[in-house]
Amino acid sequence: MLRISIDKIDSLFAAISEKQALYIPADRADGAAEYKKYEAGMKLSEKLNTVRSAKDFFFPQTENLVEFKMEGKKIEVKDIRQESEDFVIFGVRACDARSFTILDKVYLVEPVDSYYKNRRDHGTVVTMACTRPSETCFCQAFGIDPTAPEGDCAVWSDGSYYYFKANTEKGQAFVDSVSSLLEDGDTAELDKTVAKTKEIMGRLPLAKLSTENFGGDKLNEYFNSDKWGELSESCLGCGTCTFVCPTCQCYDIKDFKTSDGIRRFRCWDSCMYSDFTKMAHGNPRLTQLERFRQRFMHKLVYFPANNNGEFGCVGCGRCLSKCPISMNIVKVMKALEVK
Amino acid sequence: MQRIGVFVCHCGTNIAATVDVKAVAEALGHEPGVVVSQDYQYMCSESGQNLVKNAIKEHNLTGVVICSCSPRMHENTFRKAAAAAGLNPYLVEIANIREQCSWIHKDIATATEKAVILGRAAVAKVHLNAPLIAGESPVAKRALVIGGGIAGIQTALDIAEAGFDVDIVEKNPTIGGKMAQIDKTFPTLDCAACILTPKMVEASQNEKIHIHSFSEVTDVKGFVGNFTVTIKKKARFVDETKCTGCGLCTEKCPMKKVPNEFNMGLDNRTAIYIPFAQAVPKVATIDPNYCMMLKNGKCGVCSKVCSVGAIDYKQEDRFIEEKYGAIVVATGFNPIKLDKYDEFAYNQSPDVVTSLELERLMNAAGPNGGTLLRPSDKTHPHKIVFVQCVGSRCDDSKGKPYCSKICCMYTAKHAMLIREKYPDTEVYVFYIDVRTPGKNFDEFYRRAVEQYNVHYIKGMVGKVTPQSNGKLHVQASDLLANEQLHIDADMVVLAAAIEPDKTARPLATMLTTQMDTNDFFTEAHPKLRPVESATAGIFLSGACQGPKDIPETVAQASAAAAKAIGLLCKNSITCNPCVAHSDELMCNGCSSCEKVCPYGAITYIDKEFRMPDRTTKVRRVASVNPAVCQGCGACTVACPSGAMDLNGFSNSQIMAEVDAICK
Amino acid sequence: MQVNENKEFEPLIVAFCCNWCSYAGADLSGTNRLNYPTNVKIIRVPCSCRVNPMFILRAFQRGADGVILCGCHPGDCHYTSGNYFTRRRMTLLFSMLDFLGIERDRTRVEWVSAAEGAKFAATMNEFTEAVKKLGPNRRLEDLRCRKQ
Amino acid sequence: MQETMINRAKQLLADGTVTRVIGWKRGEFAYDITPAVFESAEELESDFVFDDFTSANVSKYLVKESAKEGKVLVFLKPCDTYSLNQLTKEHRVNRDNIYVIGIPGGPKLDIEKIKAKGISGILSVRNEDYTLKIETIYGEETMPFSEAILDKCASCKSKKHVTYDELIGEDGDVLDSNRFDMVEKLENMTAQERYDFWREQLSKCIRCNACRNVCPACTCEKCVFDNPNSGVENKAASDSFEENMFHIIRAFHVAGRCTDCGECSRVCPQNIPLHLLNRKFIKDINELYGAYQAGEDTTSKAPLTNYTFDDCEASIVHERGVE
Repeated sequence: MLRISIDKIDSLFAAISEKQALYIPADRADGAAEYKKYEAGMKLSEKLNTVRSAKDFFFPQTENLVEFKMEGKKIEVKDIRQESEDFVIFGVRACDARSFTILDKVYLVEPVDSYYKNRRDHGTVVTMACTRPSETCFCQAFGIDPTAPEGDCAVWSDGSYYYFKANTEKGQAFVDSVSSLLEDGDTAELDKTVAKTKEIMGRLPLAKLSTENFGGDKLNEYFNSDKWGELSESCLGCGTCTFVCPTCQCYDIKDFKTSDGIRRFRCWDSCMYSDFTKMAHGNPRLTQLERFRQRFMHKLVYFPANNNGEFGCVGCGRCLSKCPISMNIVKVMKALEVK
Repeated sequence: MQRIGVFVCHCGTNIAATVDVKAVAEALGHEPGVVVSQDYQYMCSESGQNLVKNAIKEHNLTGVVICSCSPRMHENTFRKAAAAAGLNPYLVEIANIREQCSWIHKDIATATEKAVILGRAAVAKVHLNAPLIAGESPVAKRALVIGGGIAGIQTALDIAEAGFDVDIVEKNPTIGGKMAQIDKTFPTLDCAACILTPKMVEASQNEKIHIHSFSEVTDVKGFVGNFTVTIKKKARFVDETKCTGCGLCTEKCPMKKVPNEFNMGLDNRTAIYIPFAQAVPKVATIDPNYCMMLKNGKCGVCSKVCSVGAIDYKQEDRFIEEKYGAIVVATGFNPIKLDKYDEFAYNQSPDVVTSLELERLMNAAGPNGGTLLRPSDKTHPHKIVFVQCVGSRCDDSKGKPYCSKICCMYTAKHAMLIREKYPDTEVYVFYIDVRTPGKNFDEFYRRAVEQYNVHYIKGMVGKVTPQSNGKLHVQASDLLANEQLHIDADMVVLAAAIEPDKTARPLATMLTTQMDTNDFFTEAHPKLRPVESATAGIFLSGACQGPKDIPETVAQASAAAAKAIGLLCKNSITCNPCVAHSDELMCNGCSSCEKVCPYGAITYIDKEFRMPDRTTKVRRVASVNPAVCQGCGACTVACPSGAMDLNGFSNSQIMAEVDAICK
Repeated sequence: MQVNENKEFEPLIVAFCCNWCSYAGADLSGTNRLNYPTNVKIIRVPCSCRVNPMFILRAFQRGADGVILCGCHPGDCHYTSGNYFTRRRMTLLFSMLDFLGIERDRTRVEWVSAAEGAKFAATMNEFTEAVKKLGPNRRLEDLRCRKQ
Repeated sequence: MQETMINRAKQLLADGTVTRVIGWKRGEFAYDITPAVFESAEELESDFVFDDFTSANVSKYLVKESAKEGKVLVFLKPCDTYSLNQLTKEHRVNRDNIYVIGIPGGPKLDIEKIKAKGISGILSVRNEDYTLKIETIYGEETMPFSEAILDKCASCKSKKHVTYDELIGEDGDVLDSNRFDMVEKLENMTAQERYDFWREQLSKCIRCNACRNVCPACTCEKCVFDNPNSGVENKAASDSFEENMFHIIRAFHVAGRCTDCGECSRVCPQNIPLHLLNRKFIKDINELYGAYQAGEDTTSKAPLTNYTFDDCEASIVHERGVE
């Protein structure tokens, strides 16, 4: 398998970033990791994951759509879309990698979201297998193998080497572009690491979490469950879970009056917000209970109902660690579950 | 869709000389919503106004922007013109391109550019203007005067004279106030009682005037034209309607050792008493702190001797409620307590007295029947030292920072009277400055010095020490001669600073009027509105607003009356429609707005709301009384949720102006 | 912000003036033909206490380089106490802007009475100069509003 | 302590004094505790928890809960009682409908600080004589208790309960805290340094509104940031200005009302030290207008709805400190 010694990774990053923009998870001053544009000297984070998910690369928090100019009754519309430049995201975990598949199901079906597609076409996802999963991890519940991540190209580490395997044509092109830096090597050490990780996966506190009692056909079982009141009673109605979530894909479209016109942009929205999907007649979901229910029903019931049983969650665990009141999808699943 | 008309005024050459008015009209014509944009020589002239009126009718305008002089000049002119053409007057905005543009700039290009921007801001604002209708609120035809001293009496007489009912609330058993205690008045030296008591009688006999003596205001609700006031009539244990004021009870009362407050505690009265012979109403009052009958049920002499059966030991405080259109505050003043002034030995020697005590000592109705005697040994004093500014013009916390204003003159009066009556008595006056601005005041003071040989010494008394021989050793400095003086005086008279009555502060809270740090009521404007408080419908009379002598007090009392009459003459008041209003759906009921409102215009009501989940919830929300609100907007910023907004200057209007200017 | 042909930086100054004192003071400086730069654009408010911090931030967002707030002298407020609240609010707001590293000289409160036409003009001259020295507002600008 | 609290809550439920109890509910792990309303002895028995991680300030829930029928029991730490007082003062809660049991305050632990040490796969956390024994999937780890204390507890202002109906444990005192140290440090930087500091911090903001929604001073029926008519409504931090605007306005709206409970910084998913903005206002207010602590009582006039004739002028900002 093609590999590079860990201490040479800088040269690999340098080589990539020479040709296109490279983003890697790096540690911030406060200790948390976030994706940053690679610059010489930047170190790859050893954190399990970034606070914000990798969805930002394809579905950024805000994105300009179009601009208008008005003079009297004349309205001039300006298309401000620009073709993205090629870029590489390195070090995406298996959970986030799967989230792209979920976002694709929303944005790449007809009518195709050209803004999203543009970014998706130009981005190469290089994933990184996990070796130190955390107690908040439950990707297994959604059939994700963190030791064999998806993405254009997968990377493994055994502590001494990074191993590369292309999963797609784009991934192959990526490997080819840096092949001069890679060498072939055996995977005995790596196999041990993977086996060990798999063993740890089995011992995680949430290893037994199962989705078998959820899915598109469970609307009636869960929609009117009396658990929702208790689960949502302390929900603050903030958007933390939504905004750190790699699969949440809702947005709002707003107009901003600039100095010489109007800029229409879209930005992330959260179904936890009281003005979410507010229409002329008012708001369809009037209470926090309804809004809270929406988010979890969407991930566990509505999304699979429309997508051949695929759930709208990848088990990354971000909401478990970031929710201000520690309410999350795992607690919801455990409370609701009707066997 | 808005249809806005823009009218650019040349103001002759005042504007047109530095601003290309045609270019301004042309540029503003392209602004969104503008359907007509014209310029004219003199927009405020009749033909100019007609131009606006015709355009309103012809184009069915929904808003008008006049680019002209300051709105302080002609805003009303154009509002009236708009109203005449059928457009709500509050849909007119003025862009000030004269005072704030053409007159201060010289370069035509930049001045024109700025004029366009100012016009654009006005257009942006007028887009958001809402038609406003001035409300009206009825006026109760009755006035309340709080305080029955000379200020209150004069105000009440004037208001009654104009034909309105007026109530006087006086906390003491009689009206008359401080002036009733004064012997002679400066600068004429006529007898205070001789000029005051006829007014007291006049007040009591005027059928429009209703005197609530021995009463206090306990609650004030409402607003200008429509106050509801609760008055506590304190129990005096004597039926006012029956008592004839014959005074037999006061003669027979066995409890004769009650300090007489009217004589500043210099002699005693009985437990049942009439403060002084000319009291109004002349009705006895029982002092429950001393009456044996009230204290332990043993006595009852007054009840036995009263031939009309006026004594009622079971009387209780009564509360009455009345509606008023206007309220005049006339709570007056008191001399400060001198406890903190040990250096003057006020608490050590009875021969150290305040000026007001001296008034009583010299008064024919006073404790000594008008003969000036030392309180200690009732001997005739031969040397008297007056100390000025005791507690006035003080920069420490002991006294007051202000000048009490009346002391210089009354001391000159005292000195003169003493020298006149007792030529063998030497009088020294220690002063910082002698302040005598007033008609015939300085002449009066000079008479004291030149004609009566009063020793005026610039300097402060350092210490007064009572001697074993009964003399008071006065140690002082003469600043002009630069020497220390030692005087063995028989009496020392302290010109104590005056301060507002203690009842004023809680009253101000009830009335939501402002006070300064010294607890004097603050007038609406120090120069132009000296007798109105900032709270509409509340007027200020006399020393409650600041130290005053009698002529000034009377002048202000009549002025306050005139203002009150002006209000009472109206059947209703037109309210300024540019007032605050609260969006109840957003209001948190947190009281922030209420706390910054200088007028007490905001109250809270519990209101029922339908909640999103179809339940109902009762919530506390702010409610602005448009008749009281003056439209300052303090509340709009205090409100965290933005529920409070101001008509005519709304958040969105001001932000639209900001946007237009910064475009 | 405007840049004129000589490329000299011309700051945009928004001045909030209370109706009773400062706006009248500004009128007086006009009546007396006392010059101050065209950079200053006045917005009339009933009282300085009507000025919400949001208005000031809005001005900076939309491209103002300096914001000045003028009101009656303390003690002279037409509404008796409005400017006292203004004083506290603006002191705290300006201190916060300073804390965030926004240049101090971009904001100011000045008490100008209706009689102080000369002071109004002098203040505006001085303030405009001070802001000019700072250059364009970059630390508190909204890039979306920057003029192309 | 937890036992005593549960027992007392059960008593008060049983004797009808209260109908509900607000406290904290056990989570999946050692630390993920959720504020909750308990309605029965059974619920209390099985789920009620009070330990080193029960740091959430539950006073804000009283806005909703005290408006309901029946009295509600709430357990408040000293810092939380300040929040309740402030809510009472602003008429946001019905104090008559609340039964407050004052309980001892922190220091509470910050799981983020433990995780920042690289400790992951956490199964349990025990405090043994101020050393944390942390059991993980990867074996046992230890770290000093003091290094895992929540920032808000490390700069605690008071151990005194300013309102309560009864106390469990001893009441403490107002502390001479070091809470303004960091504000002062920033004040002593140059404007450029301060600007850089705040840009770095605020650029992390994802406008999730957690700070606002957790804040016990932010109980507006409709927040200006959610109101399209307010002129400042926005959803996305799409420009540095919006982040600035949001945080400045929010801090200004709670100025003189913020009880410095520190929840804003605790819940921020991006670890932005938002409390420094509030503390800056508190420090300024103390220095310029006299010591004032929101929530200390329910009657005093808040600094921004009050004034004195000789308040300092706004120019004081220009005159002091480092440029």
